[in-house]
Amino acid sequence: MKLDVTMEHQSAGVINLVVVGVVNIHTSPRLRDALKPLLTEQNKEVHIDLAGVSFMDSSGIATLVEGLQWARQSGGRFVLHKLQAVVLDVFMLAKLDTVFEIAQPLIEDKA
Amino acid sequence: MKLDVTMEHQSAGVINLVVVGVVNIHTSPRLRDALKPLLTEQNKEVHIDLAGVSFMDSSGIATLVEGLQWARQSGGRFVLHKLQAVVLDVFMLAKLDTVFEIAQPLIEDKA
Amino acid sequence: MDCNSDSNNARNKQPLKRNQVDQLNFQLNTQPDCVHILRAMVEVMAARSNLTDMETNRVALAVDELFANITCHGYNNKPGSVTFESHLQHNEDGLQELHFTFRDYAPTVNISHWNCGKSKPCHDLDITPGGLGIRLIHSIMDVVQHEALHDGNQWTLIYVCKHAIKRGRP
Amino acid sequence: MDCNSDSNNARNKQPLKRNQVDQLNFQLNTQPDCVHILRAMVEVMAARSNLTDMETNRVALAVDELFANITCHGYNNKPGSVTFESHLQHNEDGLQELHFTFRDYAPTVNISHWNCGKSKPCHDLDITPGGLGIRLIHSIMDVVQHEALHDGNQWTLIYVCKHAIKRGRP
Ligand SMILES: Nc1ncnc2c1ncn2[C@@H]1O[C@H](COP(=O)(O)OP(=O)(O)O)[C@@H](O)[C@H]1O
Ligand SMILES: Nc1ncnc2c1ncn2[C@@H]1O[C@H](COP(=O)(O)OP(=O)(O)O)[C@@H](O)[C@H]1O
Repeated sequence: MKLDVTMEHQSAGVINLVVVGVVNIHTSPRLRDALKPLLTEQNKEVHIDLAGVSFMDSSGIATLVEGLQWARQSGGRFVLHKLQAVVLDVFMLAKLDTVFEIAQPLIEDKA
Repeated sequence: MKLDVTMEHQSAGVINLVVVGVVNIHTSPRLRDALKPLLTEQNKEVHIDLAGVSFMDSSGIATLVEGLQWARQSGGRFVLHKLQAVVLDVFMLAKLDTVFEIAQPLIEDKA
Repeated sequence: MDCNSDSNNARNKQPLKRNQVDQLNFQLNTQPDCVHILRAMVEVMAARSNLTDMETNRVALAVDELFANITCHGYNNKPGSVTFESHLQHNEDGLQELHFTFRDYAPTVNISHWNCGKSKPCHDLDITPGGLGIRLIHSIMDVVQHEALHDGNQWTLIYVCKHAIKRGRP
Repeated sequence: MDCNSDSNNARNKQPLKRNQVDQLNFQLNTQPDCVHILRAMVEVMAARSNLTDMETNRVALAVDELFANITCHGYNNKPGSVTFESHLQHNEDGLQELHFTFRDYAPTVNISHWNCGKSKPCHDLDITPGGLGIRLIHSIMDVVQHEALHDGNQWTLIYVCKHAIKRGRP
């Protein structure tokens, strides 16, 4: 039933958001509340660490799509990291695995 | 829904049983099946690592009581290790926390 | 899911009465794997009542033990019908109570001889498992009720949410 | 619990019919936290059907999405009544099917215009979330049925257990 979202400043303009738990209609508002304030002019890269996420439904994906749209508008990067197999599967079913930037190891190619 | 039980031979006559998951009427038969064959003349110590157990009900405790009875009859040791707070709480509610040998760090005082 | 948008088919033809909102109702059978669903139900009700993790685990344990007894002793490990209901009751004095009711169709039980022994100590030699389930249920729940029906049993467990007491009961 | 002992109150006055044994029935309301209970139910039914972890997750996703739609679009995020039923059907040809049925009392829906687009590709510019839930449900389930009732809707999802096919269907 739990979703924990922790923000880590990586360096100037680079943010890591570590998400742990299940993302569904019950919990996704918490992810949205944590993500929204990060989608600003100041930030250049937002990295989402999904290693601890065991389930995600379309309400979670919709939340992440907002990050993608921010990246396109601002010229920033929005990267998903370390998806569990069942979560990656949902992105593939949604045909969004090629739309998102998905990097399985965490922030190795920082700009 | 899952319970994984893994046996590790520590040294001659000393066995570690690593239990991960929830122990209830659905899963405790699996724990019993793994534990029973270890309660023999040959073994001197059986250590149960419960660090990965997030829930235990009386069917699980009843299974562990069999180990305790074996220890008393055979003069061996039957030790529970690294109980999570909620599981230790159940042993306390059952007033069995002083009846079992409970060692929170794993096998440090091997005979 | 864009749950923020207004839907024009939003009129709810069968609105729930206020007291139905916090109520869950579940028709299950006494197969051991159903304890997982019961646990999820208890977790949801416990979260709605703001119970701590420790309290949630205890309440889940008591519900688990009662279900196990019905499965094992009531239906002798054969699949049987059980209805499970749970609701959160807000009392006038500000206290919250979590109610859990099981209804079974097993032979009626006479519980008068049960040793519910809240105070029964567990001596060194008294480590047989029998009776532990009932003792755990009684040590956790504030009320444990049994009613013999003509075609089965009704079991009610009530947990008084302690944090509400701490926050100051009038 | 000593579940091995014979109990003398073992006669079950209301034995279940064979087809009731694998059936779960759940009266819930459309509060978002109920998805946790639905997931537990799907996990139990999936384990009974020997689904893999990946299949279990997909089936749980489809059930989650349908419940979210009823909550969000059917009842407009207000608490409403939903009955959820699940059973495992053993067909004569040796195939197993997992059936999930939701019954709601929300305004009846006309789904004829829905783009269920199994084949609809998600282009670069087409990343709005709307319609994703329905697409996911259709991409996972073998049968998606909707029936408009006079006082609500009935939704049926059927998942054909693929491993049974692999093991050789006559
Ligand atoms: N639902 C029930 N129907 C019939 N008898 C029951 C039921 N629950 C408990 N009992 C009786 O109470 C006894 C004690 O139960 P419990 O404390 O759970 O221990 P155990 O199940 O290990 O025997 C049981 O052995 C049984 O005789
Ligand atoms: N249970 C329902 N009742 C009424 N309308 C629904 C229902 N489910 C889906 N819809 C309609 O279908 C559309 C697509 O649903 P979906 O694919 O889940 O995407 P989203 O919920 O993000 O809009 C919804 O926007 C809604 O108009």
